[in-house]
Amino acid sequence: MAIKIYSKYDKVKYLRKEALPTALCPGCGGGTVLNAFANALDELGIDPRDIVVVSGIGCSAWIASPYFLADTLHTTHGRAIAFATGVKVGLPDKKVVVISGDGDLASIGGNHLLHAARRNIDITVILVNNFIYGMTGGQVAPTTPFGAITTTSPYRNIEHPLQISETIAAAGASYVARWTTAHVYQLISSIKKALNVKGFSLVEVISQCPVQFGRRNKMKEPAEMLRWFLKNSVPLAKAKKMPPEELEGKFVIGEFVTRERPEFTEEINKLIEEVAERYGLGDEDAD
Amino acid sequence: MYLKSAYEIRNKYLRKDMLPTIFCPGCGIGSALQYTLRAIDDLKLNPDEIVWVSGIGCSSRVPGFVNFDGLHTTHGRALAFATGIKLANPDLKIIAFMGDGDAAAIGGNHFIHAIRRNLDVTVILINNFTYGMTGGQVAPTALKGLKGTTAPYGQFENPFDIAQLAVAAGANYVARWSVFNYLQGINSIKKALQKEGFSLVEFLSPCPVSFGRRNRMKTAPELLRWYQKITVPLAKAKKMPPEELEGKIVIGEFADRDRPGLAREYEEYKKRAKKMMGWEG
Amino acid sequence: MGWVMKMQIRFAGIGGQGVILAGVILGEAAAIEGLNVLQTQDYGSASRGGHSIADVIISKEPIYDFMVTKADVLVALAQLGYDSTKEELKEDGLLIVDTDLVKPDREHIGAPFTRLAEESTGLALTVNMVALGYLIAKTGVVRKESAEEAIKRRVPKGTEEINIKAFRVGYKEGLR
Amino acid sequence: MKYPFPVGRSDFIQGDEAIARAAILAGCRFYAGYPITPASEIFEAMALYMPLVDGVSIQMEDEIGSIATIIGASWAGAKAMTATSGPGFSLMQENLGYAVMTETPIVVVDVQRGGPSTGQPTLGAQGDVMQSIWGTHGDHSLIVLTPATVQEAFDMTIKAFNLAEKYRTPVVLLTDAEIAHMRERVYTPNPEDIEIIYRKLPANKEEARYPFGDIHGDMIPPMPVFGKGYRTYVTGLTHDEKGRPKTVDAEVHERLIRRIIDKLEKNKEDIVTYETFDLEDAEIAIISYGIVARSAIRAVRLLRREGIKAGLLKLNTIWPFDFDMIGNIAEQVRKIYVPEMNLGQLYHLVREGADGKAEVELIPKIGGEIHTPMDIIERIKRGV
Amino acid sequence: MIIRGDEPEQIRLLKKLYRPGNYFMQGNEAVAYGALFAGCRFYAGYPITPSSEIAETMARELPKLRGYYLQMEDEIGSIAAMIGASWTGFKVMTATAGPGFSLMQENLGYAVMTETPLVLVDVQRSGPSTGQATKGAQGDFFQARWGTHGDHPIVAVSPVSVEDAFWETVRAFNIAEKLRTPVIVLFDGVIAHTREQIRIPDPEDVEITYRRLPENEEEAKLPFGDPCGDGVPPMPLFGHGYFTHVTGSTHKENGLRDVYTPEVHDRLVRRIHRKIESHEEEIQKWEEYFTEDMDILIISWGVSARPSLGAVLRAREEGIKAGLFVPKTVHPFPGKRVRELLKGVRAVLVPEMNLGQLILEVQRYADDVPLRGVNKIGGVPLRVDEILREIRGVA
Amino acid sequence: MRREMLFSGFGGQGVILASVIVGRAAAVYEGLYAVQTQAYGPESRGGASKAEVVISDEPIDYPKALSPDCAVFFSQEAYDKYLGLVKEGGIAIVEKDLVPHRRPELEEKLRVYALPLTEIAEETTGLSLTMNILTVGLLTKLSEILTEESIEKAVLDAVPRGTEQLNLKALRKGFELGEKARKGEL
Repeated sequence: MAIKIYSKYDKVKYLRKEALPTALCPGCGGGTVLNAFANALDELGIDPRDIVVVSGIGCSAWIASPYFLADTLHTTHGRAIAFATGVKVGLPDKKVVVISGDGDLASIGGNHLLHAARRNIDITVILVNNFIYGMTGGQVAPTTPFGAITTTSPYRNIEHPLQISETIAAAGASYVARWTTAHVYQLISSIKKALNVKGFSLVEVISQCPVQFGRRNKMKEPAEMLRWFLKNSVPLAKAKKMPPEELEGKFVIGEFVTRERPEFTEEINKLIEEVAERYGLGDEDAD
Repeated sequence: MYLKSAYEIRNKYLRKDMLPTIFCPGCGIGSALQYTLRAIDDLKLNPDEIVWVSGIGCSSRVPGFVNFDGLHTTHGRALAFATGIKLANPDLKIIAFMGDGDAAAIGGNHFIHAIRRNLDVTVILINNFTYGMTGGQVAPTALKGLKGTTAPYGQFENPFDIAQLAVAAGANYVARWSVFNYLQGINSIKKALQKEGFSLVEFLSPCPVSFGRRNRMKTAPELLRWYQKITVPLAKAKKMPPEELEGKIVIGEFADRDRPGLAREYEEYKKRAKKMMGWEG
Repeated sequence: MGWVMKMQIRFAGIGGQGVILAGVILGEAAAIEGLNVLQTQDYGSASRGGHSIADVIISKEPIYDFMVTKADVLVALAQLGYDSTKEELKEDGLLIVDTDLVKPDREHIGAPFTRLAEESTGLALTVNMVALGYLIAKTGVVRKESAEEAIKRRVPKGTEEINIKAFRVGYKEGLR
Repeated sequence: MKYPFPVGRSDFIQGDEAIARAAILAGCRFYAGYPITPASEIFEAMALYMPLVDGVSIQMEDEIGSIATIIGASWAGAKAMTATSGPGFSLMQENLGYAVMTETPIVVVDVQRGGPSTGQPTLGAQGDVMQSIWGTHGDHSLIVLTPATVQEAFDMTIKAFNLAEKYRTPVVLLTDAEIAHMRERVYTPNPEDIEIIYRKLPANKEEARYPFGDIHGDMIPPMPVFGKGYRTYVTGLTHDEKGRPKTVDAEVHERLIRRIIDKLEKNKEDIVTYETFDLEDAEIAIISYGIVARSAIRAVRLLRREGIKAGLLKLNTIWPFDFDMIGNIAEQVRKIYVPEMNLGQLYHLVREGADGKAEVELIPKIGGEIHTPMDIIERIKRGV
Repeated sequence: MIIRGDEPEQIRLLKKLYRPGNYFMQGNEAVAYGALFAGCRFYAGYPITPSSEIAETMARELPKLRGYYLQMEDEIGSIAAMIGASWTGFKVMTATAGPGFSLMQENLGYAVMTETPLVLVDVQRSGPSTGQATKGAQGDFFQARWGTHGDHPIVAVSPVSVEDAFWETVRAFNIAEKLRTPVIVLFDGVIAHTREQIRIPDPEDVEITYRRLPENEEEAKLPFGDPCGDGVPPMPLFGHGYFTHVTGSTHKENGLRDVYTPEVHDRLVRRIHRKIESHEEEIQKWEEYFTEDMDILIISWGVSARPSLGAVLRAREEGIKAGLFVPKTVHPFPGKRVRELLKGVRAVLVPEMNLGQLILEVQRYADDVPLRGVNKIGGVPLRVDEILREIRGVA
Repeated sequence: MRREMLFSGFGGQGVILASVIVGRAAAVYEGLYAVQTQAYGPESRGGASKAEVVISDEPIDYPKALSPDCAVFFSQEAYDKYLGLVKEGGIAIVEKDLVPHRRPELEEKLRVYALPLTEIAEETTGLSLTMNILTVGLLTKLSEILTEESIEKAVLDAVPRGTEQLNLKALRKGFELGEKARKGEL
């Protein structure tokens, strides 16, 4: 099948017109993510009525909130996945999607991310990793590359970035992939897979923030950042053969896991059926 | 290794006025504690330079019983408190004594971020699959099907493998044993204590009262037999197909590497700052 | 010992003796009889080995206190339990002890409950039922039948018989 | 000692920046934080300055971690601070209580913004007043300071550290987005002219055995910091004088909590500060604090011009609260007005203090704009 | 999920599982059963003493009623998950104690701001901090009112006995649903662990309220407006195709954020306050004893109310004209009634298990009447004789 | 003496920096009291932008401008929104090219100076960005509160390293224009 990219105007039907224009800065990778998400939905033919989008706090939380025309829950900082857990249990037949940033989901919200992966609850998380807290003015994030300059690591970052995809794969997710905004086709295809996987799925998108990150790290233009992504991306298969020191500063891209594991809402509903049977609560005739 | 009597260790390192401990008969925390104290003793570490930190739960009461500086904090936050102590006084060695609920449920986030930063701390983690102190609720480490007061029909969630999580997040040293592997346990703690950066020694530890009783293993020996059944040494596990490993717990040393610790990195950072601002050459 | 309006009963022992369950069963029995009843407990942080106290207030009138203010009856199953709560027993109150395990410094009655439990059921754990039987026989605070019904409701499934057996041993001892 | 900012002269800086500089001059050498509008500039300044003065500035994974970290640092002997805003302040409440219970000197800056919840991140408010006093669970007491100008933000930050160290207690500096982002002239004294207080340390091993005992009779135990060989044990559980957990002993609990509360209550004279403006002969009193007090001063001036005898009490400390002083004012005046950027918070405390002796009226305003002097004047004139 | 239309099946299950009649149970269990009868079918929690029995009971019973029990990774996750579930139509609850309550404060504010119905049970224990975990207290009175940041109203109810715990929990759900607001059950460790008799009613005799749902697209477009004129907007649930946007940031009537316009914030936050204030009469509940002719008024709440009643009865026997006022709704405080009662009273005593919190609330309405606190902390409940002694002292 | 100034335009024009320079000159180099505040919000992301400075010789109570003595308008939106606030007889500086629709009835009571500021800046320094600094110079001369020296010092404190001369050039052009304007030669 030929891959076809729709223009963003075509996808405006998926957006809340009264909320536009978005508050994203020019050159932000968030637009690419929104577009990729809309394309993925469109290709899968999913009705927006069957989706609930949940987000936290930060620029990337604004990618879908309030712009995406579906039920959208814009929550507190770091807690989107916990809110989404409640939504998914309540609406097991809907697709629950969390779109938010690296600071939101992996710093303050890291624990919820880990535990949702452990539970393998059927939520799709699109984690937009731009290495920075964009909205509050460019502070260091747990994903900021070693050595990068930010407003709270003005002399360079001394902490090592959290490898989100690797960690979440270890925590038990069903599907994990990482791409950059320079890999749009792969990104769309991964979001589609993620939406179809039964279980916890994570698509980590390395995305450019020229204003808060690029500017302080000699990449003022979005294009410079995209070139940086492309130059340093290493496919997973190749990365496996590389020694760790060579991988320092690289972005390993690809699909980390695709596997079937028991899913949380199915398991909890199975349990309820078992209990009903045990106590003879099934139906009136059983009385 | 010359093994001192338990009495000698106890006499040397415990606060007499805090005894007896709160631990139930058959509990494994005492063993893990003894291994830790033995490791300290063997290494001839100076107790005045060690701070014990803990959160909330049965195992978190340990810093109260040992005669060291100790900070018994809020639930899940021990490693964040430890970050403050270590960076404010890098000469101190920090031991965090934690339970699985404390470290991996409520404290999961501080756990992975402390590892990411490579905070200089040795975590002794007591994994007993349950919240012992609050009466036996299921913990995120509880294997599928195990029972707890909040999973009266058997756990339906998937469990965490804390040691693997620590490896993935980048810890310098990670090992897991059951409290019955005492030599390996002591050796691992000794290695961990000598490591710069983050080190973790996880112990599978029996809780007959809150956990065992609800899972048809009322006594410590029954739990011991169960541990023997479900644990697989790393070397052997590597040769086993995944389906055979289902429901098993791998024990052994999982990581042993030497990335620089946070305290040292911060010292470098200060130097760099002064250089950048022209304060120092 | 006669009681008209209100009786405050305290069980005191150490964790693991089933002290609280004894209190709960006595409370349940009183409830079955339609009496006003209130049951509370206090225990140390250790699940095993710390002090463990169960209070039961039974009254024909409404109960306003959430605690035993002065006990009419104290059932002590361990020295630690006795020592930590003996002050709360009324001067003319009734002290019941496990005579093997508690050495009280005042007038008391009792029997070697733990030993009786082991001998009759093979399980020292049923000491709480033996003591409960003894208490009910001595005070008549609730009827034997109500207590047995309460035991059936409260003990783990499959252990009803063994617990009732222990209860009857204590009850018989109390009638002596 | 060299400072990374000008000292001994005036500068024109934002409230956030002033707080950071003052903290460093007060001896703060440990900062842990998490970015949040409108407090981030404090963090950014700390990140810039701290490594230069051999201090630590670290970004934690969340606000819970941030306050936990500074408590740890304080027990390792450092003067420590964090800064946040509403949502982060809510997250810190549990460990703020821990600091109260363990008598750990720390300074927490809450830069208030429009709430509840995420609300209006960039706009000022005074919505966290009662939260700063009552936000953590259980009976407790701490100190809350409320600056009204950037200079006061500077001065009160130093004071906050001094009070924290002197009384071994957490101190909340309760400011707001308006002051945080406002630039004003700030005079930074020469460091040798600044009075700096350090916590009392144990004089000897014997004293160190009672980290929570009133051994000097002033209700403030010396603090045996870690690493000195004292083998101190610190717990948030109810503990006795030696620090041993006593979780079922009612008397120990009562003794501990009463002392923690009394050490502040009984030293109110030292802790509580306020300023009055034309209050001596006033018939109408305005009681105000923080940024709104500035509108209130102007209102008083304008009212006086019109012959209305108004006066102002500007509170610099809102907890502990001097109920008696409010009572005295209530006896003197006809009516008390409380303008606040909320729907009535400090107002409740004023009413408790006034005890029915004078009518108390709230002048609320929310939405992110501070009261104009006219907002206050109109309301008062309506009553005259 | 129990929403309108699902009642017959739920009543059938309740009837099958719980026979009406007298039971002997703990306060915590009573709260759990109250929730189940009120229609709660989603619980997300984290273990903490002395509230854990509520979680345990819910874990055991909810699956039988086709409801969901989730144990989350922490208290923050618990309240977040239940807000998410509430937006899918569940009646939701969590229970915790002081430290967990402190952690939930941020998202409690979120629930206020997004007008999400939920019930939060705080089983108060001795604090601050970890304090005395197994001991009861009443130290969170003001935290319940002011614990989250920003201007917000709050509703809190406080039961005085085990039986009351059942009914106050039901009432908490009804208020939460009716007014689209979080409601706190300010419970305590003493009653939580006390066993008493309680009458479990026939489920059909328990009156329960459901949140108002939008009747048409127009109403659904104003999830934070006031289309019905009573300040309580109908709640357009997720999954119904309304494309609702929910945010904790300041938002317009249609739910879209506007965090810069002062008027939008003013309108929103004032309506949230007004919807509580204008329904105060329905929310208010209190009990009075001997208030027709009294010299001395005792005002007490929760666990301290019952020994207070015992003391008042004893005082009356001694000829002291004492009366008792017990607010069951503690926030918003029934100040109007208290102000009336205070007229002509010589002295007021406020017994509570803290160092004086309710007394500050009473102070706002007490002009010139001397107030005295009867305070006790450390986990041991106030006793009849202790309160009686204080009454004699002012008689 | 209390003087209030308003600076308004849109993000990227350096509105806030201009206000900081004026405040700084007053507070640090003139020994006066000064408060500078700004509107945050979407306005810092390319939307409308507003800043205020209050200067006084005594401590400043109310920190916001009630009715500005001087105001600067760099955009039509700002002009429409805030012109009405300016005090009678006050000074209004208008970027002529960016404010095409003027309201003579409101301007009547004010001293209005409308100039193609951006264009002049570009001609002077080659950089339209220096328009804000040029305006500060103009305002300094017109408002007569601050001296040239203090403003120059404040500009040097505030602008990025390496751009000092460029900005001083713009500033001095502003002084020059202001001088002319005062003399009525504009």
